[in-house]
Amino acid sequence: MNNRGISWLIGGAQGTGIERGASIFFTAIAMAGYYVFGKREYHSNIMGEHSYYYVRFDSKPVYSHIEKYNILASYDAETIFRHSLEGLPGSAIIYDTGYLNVKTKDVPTLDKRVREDIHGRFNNNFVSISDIIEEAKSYGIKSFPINYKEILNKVALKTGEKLSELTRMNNVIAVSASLAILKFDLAILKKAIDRVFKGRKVVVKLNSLVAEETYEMVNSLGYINEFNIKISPIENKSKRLLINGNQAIALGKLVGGCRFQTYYPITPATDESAYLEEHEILDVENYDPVKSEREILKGAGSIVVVETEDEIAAITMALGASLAGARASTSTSGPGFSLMVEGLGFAGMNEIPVVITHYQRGGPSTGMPTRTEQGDLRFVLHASHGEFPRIVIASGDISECFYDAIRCFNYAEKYQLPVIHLVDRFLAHSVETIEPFDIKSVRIDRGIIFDENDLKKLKEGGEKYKRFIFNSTGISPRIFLGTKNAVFWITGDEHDELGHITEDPVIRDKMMEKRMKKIEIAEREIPLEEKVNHFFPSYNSDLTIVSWGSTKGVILDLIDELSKEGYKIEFLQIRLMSPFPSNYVEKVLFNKKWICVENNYSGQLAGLIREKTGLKPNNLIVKYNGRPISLDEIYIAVKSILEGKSSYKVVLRGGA
Amino acid sequence: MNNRGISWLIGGAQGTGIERGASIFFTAIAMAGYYVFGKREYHSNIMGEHSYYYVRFDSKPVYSHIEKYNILASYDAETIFRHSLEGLPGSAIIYDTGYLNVKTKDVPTLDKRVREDIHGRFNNNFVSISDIIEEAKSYGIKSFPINYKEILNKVALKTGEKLSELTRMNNVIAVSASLAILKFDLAILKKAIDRVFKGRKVVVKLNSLVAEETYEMVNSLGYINEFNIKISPIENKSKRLLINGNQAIALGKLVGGCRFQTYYPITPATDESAYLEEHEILDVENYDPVKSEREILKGAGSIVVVETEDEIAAITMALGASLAGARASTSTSGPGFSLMVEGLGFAGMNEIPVVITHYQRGGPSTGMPTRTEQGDLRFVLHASHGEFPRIVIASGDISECFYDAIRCFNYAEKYQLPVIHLVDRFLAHSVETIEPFDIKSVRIDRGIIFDENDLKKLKEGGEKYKRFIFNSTGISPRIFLGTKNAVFWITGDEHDELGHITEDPVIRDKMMEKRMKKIEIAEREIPLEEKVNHFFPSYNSDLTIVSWGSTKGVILDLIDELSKEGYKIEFLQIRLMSPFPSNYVEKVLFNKKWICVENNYSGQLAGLIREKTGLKPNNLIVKYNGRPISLDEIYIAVKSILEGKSSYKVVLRGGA
Amino acid sequence: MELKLTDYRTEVHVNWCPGCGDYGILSSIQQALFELKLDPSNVAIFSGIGCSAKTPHYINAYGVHTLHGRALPYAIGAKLANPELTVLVILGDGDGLGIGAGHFVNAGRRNVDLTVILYDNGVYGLTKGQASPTLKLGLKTKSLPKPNINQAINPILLAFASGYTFIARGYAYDVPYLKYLIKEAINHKGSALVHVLQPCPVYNDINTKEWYTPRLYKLEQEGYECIITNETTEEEYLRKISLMIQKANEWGNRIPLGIFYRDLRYTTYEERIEARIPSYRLNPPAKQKISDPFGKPITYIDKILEEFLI
Amino acid sequence: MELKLTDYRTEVHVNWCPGCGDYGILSSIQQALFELKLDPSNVAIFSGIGCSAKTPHYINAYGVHTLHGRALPYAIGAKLANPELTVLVILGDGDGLGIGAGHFVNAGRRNVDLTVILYDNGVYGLTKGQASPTLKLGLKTKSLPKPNINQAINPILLAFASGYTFIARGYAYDVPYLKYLIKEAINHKGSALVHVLQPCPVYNDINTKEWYTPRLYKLEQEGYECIITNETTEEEYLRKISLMIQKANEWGNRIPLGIFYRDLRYTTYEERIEARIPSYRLNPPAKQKISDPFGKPITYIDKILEEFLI
Ligand SMILES: Cc1ncc(C[n+]2csc(CCOP(=O)(O)OP(=O)(O)O)c2C)c(N)n1
Ligand SMILES: Cc1ncc(C[n+]2csc(CCOP(=O)(O)OP(=O)(O)O)c2C)c(N)n1
Ligand code: SF4
Ligand code: SF4
Ligand SMILES: [Mg+2]
Ligand SMILES: [Mg+2]
Repeated sequence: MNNRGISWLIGGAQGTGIERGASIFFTAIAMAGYYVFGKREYHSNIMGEHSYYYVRFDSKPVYSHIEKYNILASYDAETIFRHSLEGLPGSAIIYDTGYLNVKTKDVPTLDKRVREDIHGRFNNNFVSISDIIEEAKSYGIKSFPINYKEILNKVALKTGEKLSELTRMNNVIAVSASLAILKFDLAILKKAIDRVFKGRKVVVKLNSLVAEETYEMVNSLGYINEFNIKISPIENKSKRLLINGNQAIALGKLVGGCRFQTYYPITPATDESAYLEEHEILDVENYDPVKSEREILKGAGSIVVVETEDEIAAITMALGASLAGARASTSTSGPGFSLMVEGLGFAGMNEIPVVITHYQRGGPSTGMPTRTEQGDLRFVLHASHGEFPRIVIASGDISECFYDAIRCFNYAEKYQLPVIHLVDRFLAHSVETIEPFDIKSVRIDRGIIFDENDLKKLKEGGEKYKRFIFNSTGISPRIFLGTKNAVFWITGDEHDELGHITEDPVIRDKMMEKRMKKIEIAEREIPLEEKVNHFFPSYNSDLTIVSWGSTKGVILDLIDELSKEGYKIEFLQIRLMSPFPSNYVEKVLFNKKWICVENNYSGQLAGLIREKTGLKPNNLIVKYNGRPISLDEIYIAVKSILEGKSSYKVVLRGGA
Repeated sequence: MNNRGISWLIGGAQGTGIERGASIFFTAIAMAGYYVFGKREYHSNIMGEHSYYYVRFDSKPVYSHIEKYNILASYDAETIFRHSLEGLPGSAIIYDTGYLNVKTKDVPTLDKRVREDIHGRFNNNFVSISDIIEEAKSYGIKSFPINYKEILNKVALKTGEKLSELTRMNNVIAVSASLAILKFDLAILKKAIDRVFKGRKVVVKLNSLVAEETYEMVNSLGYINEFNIKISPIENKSKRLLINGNQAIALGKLVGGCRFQTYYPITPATDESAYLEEHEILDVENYDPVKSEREILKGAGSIVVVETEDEIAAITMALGASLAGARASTSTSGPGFSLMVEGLGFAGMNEIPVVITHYQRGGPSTGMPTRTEQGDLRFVLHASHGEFPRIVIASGDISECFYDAIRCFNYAEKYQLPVIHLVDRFLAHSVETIEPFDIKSVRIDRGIIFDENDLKKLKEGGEKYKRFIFNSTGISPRIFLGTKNAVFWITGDEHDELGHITEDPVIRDKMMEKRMKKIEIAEREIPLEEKVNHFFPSYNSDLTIVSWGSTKGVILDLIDELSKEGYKIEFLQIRLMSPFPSNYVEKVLFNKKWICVENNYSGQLAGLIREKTGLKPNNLIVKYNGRPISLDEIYIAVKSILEGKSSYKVVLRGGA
Repeated sequence: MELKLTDYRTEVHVNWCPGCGDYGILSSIQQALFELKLDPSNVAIFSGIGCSAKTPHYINAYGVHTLHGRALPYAIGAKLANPELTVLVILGDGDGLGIGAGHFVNAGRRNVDLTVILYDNGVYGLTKGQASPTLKLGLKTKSLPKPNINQAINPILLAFASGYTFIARGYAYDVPYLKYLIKEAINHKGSALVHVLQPCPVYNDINTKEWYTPRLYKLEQEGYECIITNETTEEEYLRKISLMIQKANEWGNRIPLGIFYRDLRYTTYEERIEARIPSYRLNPPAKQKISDPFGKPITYIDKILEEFLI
Repeated sequence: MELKLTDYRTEVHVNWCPGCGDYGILSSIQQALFELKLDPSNVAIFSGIGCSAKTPHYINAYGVHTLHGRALPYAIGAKLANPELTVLVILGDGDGLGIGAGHFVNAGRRNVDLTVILYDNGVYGLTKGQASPTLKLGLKTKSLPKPNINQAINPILLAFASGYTFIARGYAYDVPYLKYLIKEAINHKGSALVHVLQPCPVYNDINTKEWYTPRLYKLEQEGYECIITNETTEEEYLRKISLMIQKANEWGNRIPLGIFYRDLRYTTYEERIEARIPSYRLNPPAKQKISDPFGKPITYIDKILEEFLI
């Protein structure tokens, strides 16, 4: 294995099993004991447009991708047209010989720009796959032609299935061929197939057969010796989770006690809600303090997931559920968040806990719905008119997604305010092998809530329950709609302690201060480790990288490489965007050489840091073409910064 | 006249003619040659809650209010309960003797907080108007009791009108009595009545009669000698405009060529749209270049004003009209803007000119709909997901409202982007005597637009019209829907030059850069005087005040006072909030002692300045109780800063 | 302790204009709650923004005064999280059928068990009398500079097309009858609409008390009844619906009040959730325990995690 | 130069799934424009977001692909600014009746002269098959994990309740008939709805071609006609409307296509504006000159300013 592990890419038309194929691949690899990182790129389209899945794996953890492949697994022509030249020296293209005569003009989904690029390379408007393969060879890329039809024919013969029914397994041929040239254990591949198809016997059998036949074909063609990488299983002591961001957040919500989720379909947030809906019936533990035993109550819990008519209904319905006492949340992406803005302000004004999981995607407007970006930081920080407290936390990887999802509800209920969990398309759809969740370490804190007995006592003491009472803690006890022995009122208008409308300037000031002070309380109480991850702190680092969100992985991989070259790199990953940990950040960055890395155009975190501390980075690395930052491109960018050869702003442009 | 001119306040229940009464008063005063400043305070309610109108006037321009009155003109009890103690020494309370026995408990609209305050003062829960009057006297405030009913009786006798019909003229009694004790010319008052009632004969006659009778009554009671201020007419060479912000903006839009306005009713923006609707039929000049003559074409122009079903429709409908070729705009306030966020992003993405006039009001959420605030700066700067260029301009006074309204359309069309005109409730509803608009100085610039002939040429040259063509100027020529010889496409998705969807990373980068660069072009091209007003620039000022928007007036009045005391105060009013004039601001503030004054909680401009320049103010003066900043309170605050006695953040809390 | 009518009132000063129809609606609601002997602590009243929307502050029950047009989704969220609540939703005509029309329509599809009371004064009261979606084409109220340029929405028809399973119309000044309708609506299982004709003496000088009084009559006085059940034949259904539409369209010399439509064929949304989640009513979202006494989460996901463990 | 059918096509690759009903709708629109001989430069086609919403990119006419649910207000703005445009509005069923329901309803009230084409596939196509507002209660398409929990909106009824003055239903695979309906809709003066039954073979495996084919029939084959004019008597009106509602409700073994409703009684919004602003059509907002050759504004406000001069 080279020092960046193995990169594998499978491409094809949307709707032809790219994801399935990739799942089989990375599941097999993970089963063999490797650390896996996988990411998906696809168009906003249901069928036909080009889609690909990238996997990198290694015997040590992998957090990012590179723009190059060791193996390109294809089963259509477009993948080859688009990706052929991304091969590392000595890499392999696996392809179906059936496509050799296909020309660019035969592929209507090839963007004009890509087509022209190819034609330009050949100075010719009729470029075929065989031309492309020849070109690749000239760059030292090996080609592994396979007759996919022959394999399927054999399977058809053996099983009696119709050939036309089998073509949808072309993806498995590409996967199997990849594993075959890696000399990968066929038995593990078959186990992976079984797992991915959840044991559906007929399907598993057919796919396994395809795998076998492909292995045989690759063997018979002697390809095994032509490719010099071998992947043998390695032993693991403990199990890992193979999971993506959507799923980790959904699980976090379940564990965190979210019992009401609303959503309006939107990429890339929907998958989370769909996952929750599939798991709407929950098992819960019942702790018997006498016997000190835990019992599992099957189906005793549930989460109600509601598909609303729009995002305005999604946020306001979640607020209604929260007022009734449920931990409630909604998940969305840019356009949806833009519609939730008014509801967000209402939550702030009325101190209603609610969690909005916001999956950033390529903007502005409809933008690039299936591509990634970190373009919404400033927006979520300032969304809605007027001033009110909010907490914004940005997760950097899939583990953080899980724990932060839980934390969000604690913040929301403890400080009685809206919490925005900021993630992105890249995290949502990337898959990683991570350490199992340490659920034992998790705590639930619902803040101050009065029940009917508290209210009875209050009443007996001759006192009225006041939803917005001014008290010494700064946070008024909540009660839920329907709690006996009291009622409350709330209104989006400025209000008195009872929740009735007031325009009195004195009460207004007090109420405004009560609300805004909560953000100071939160800033004081939230522990540092929930605010930032400070990696390799040092007083004499060569460089401090500051970043937020999903760039964490690639930066860690980068630092790993640079440290091998002797560089001392410090990394400040900011997690809590509001309240902003200004003091700590200022302390760390003062008088340092530091840069900011962001997946957006304008360097929003850099602006935020300057607003809060006055400090400005030495360089800004940004990327805004809808693709995540790759290890190879950031390596080059940071290297040139380290060598003093860079301009202030560096734009990364990698990705297909 | 004392050195802060004369302050007059009229109060009463909403719906009983407070505004009408005030109009008569300030119209009369303005007719007498004085400069007038008037502001309104009222509840979000149709009838019954307390409302008041404040007027300050002087022989030199007045831009602000003080928290005190010289004359309190009342015709109900609540006004006296609430405002009695705000009198300057020697000031006057005019009131109806009919209310003398009214007690606090008889006034249900008195807020609990105010009621308790009064009871606290008297240590008694049964305080009557006579108690209050006595108390006021003890502070040196004079009382002018008048039997309103007697006056109305006389009028009833003279005219045969029913007394019950006449009570709605109590406001005019209060106004007339005020003018009477000021020894003001009754003839001018009558002229003002005529003007305010637009010559509606019967009403004018009745009101004039009330005025006469009031004058007589005041005379007969000998009050004229008891009050030592006299207001005599002064000569003016030239006419002035007596106008409020809503109206100035509406007029700016008409002159600026706005031909399509959408709105959904919301305080305090609606008045502008209502005004436009009233003036939907327009006269236009036709210039005959041969004769070099201008002819007025009656009713040849028009503005279509559409009441939409919500603010989402308001912004998107305006965008539709803009695409068709009309200068289009919409006006709204906080909650409405919160709903326009998605449409705003679409305009940015598709380079559609549109103007949003945003009237800030007390927030967050529904907040204090009829109160003022500058709480939305950050919000409008960052509203909507993703990154796109926008221009934000904040007007500081009523004249600026007019010119900026026009400018907004020029910016919008020249740079093809959404422009937000940021004003507030205070500007909208304040009235001032200002210099007549210099319409001759105004220019209209619609940017680059191709017509059907341009398109024909293009076509003949074998070229396709591309809506988003990459060209050297950075700005692609627009065409309107329906223009012959071409078509275009647009989409909220990322798009190619033709406007078709693309997810190609290379085109994406180019298109993103094309859009974002426009903000740099605008920043370069917009002249400094449109970006800032820099008053009294100096290298050795005692203090530089930085502010934005409607605080301009009070700061100018403040500086006037402080300069008389020998202080050298510089004032940087920032007008262009995006693109932010960072360089100039940095140059001005570097190494200066400077403070920021804002009508919000968190000092949003201060944050913005720090983000853009790294500089932090020495002090921050804020106010967030929904009331505008008064001259007396800012005087105290700045004085104590000048004397080094102030803490960093100063909160102003004045206003009833 | 027996509850009194006054127990449904608050101390908040009612600041509607003199003569406003809202007073009658307020009384009707208070009396309905009183007569149904509902515990104020089990009633939640939602409203949007407008004069009408101030109602909850005047009623001693949980009062949630939300955003313009959004009362319905708030209410649905609360009801689904705690299906034991009695939920009332107050809509202004601008609020519910202008900015909130999308929620109005889509709420009909769900048939959540709640009662919508629509205050129809033909104008946007709190913003000073602009035409609301129920003002008829060409009318010029005193608050309008020009005659209304839009056709009117018929709330009865719109509710029918949207799926409301109970549709009635009351009149703000006929408190006993309106109270009766509200009680029926509360007792109905599913989404119920009570459309209330509400004079706004300040801005709407057309649809005034004087205008309404001679025109109003009660459907049941004509023997009208429209109840649809699973037993109703196709033919009967069509006959009933035709008559209903006819009555809904009637707006001239005679204007009907009463219950236009009751559809008993549909399950409520809560029942549909229960069909998916058997424990839903026993342990609804708002009532679920989510942690043990030490704050440890009690949701058991080990089974789910197997899908991911490798 | 005579326009050919191909002149209404673009070079953009159509990326709907094989077998999608959208192809048929696209052809129908192109053919309708062609047969009406409309200049592409005078046609503006608006859409929201969804598979359906990609349509404008495939038609050679001004194409405005807007935001999810918002096509109608964009279209209305353009039409009112330039009433000479022929305006088509493409709505998905989620787009138009879910998130866009408020605009759908309130557009009906205006009767702006435009044609709405509603693509009804029962699902949210582009987001992978969630239930749309037209999917019937209890149905479980292959894309749904559980049966649909909401009742369906009936677009014909909703359009009627909202005030659309032309309401028809077509079928995506019957191109000649759909083309005919679209032409009629475009020729209708006022807001016209063409509801199109559109199979989505990828996510909706219930309302497929196979399912529709045996059920569909054409209203006019039964002699059905429903035209309302100012001459229509009250009685006739009720009879016609009853039948219309009956037909609109028909959804089982037989499903009607055709023109359900034409109402010729209402002026268009443009006519109503013209009644206020006589110069409106001569000099509509989009066509007005606003400055002279030197860039000086030409709006003359001296008269207005007198109100303020003192
Ligand atoms: C998003 C938003 N837009 C506009 C407003 C301003 N607004 C307040 S009340 C109101 C109209 C209320 O009319 P209606 O719903 O008919 O209630 P009514 O006052 O007549 O009872 C409007 C538009 C608002 N509060 N929020
Ligand atoms: C505000 C907003 N919310 C959500 C989305 C995501 N979205 C894209 S397409 C779509 C549904 C489209 O369904 P439909 O209108 O039925 O059209 P179809 O794809 O079925 O033609 C949704 C919800 C969006 N683009 N914008
Ligand atoms: S404005 Fe009309 S609806 Fe509002 S309180 Fe007054 S009378 Fe009632
Ligand atoms: S998902 Fe359905 S509606 Fe969308 S293109 Fe495919 S078949 Fe057509
Ligand atoms: Mg109303
Ligand atoms: Mg659909």
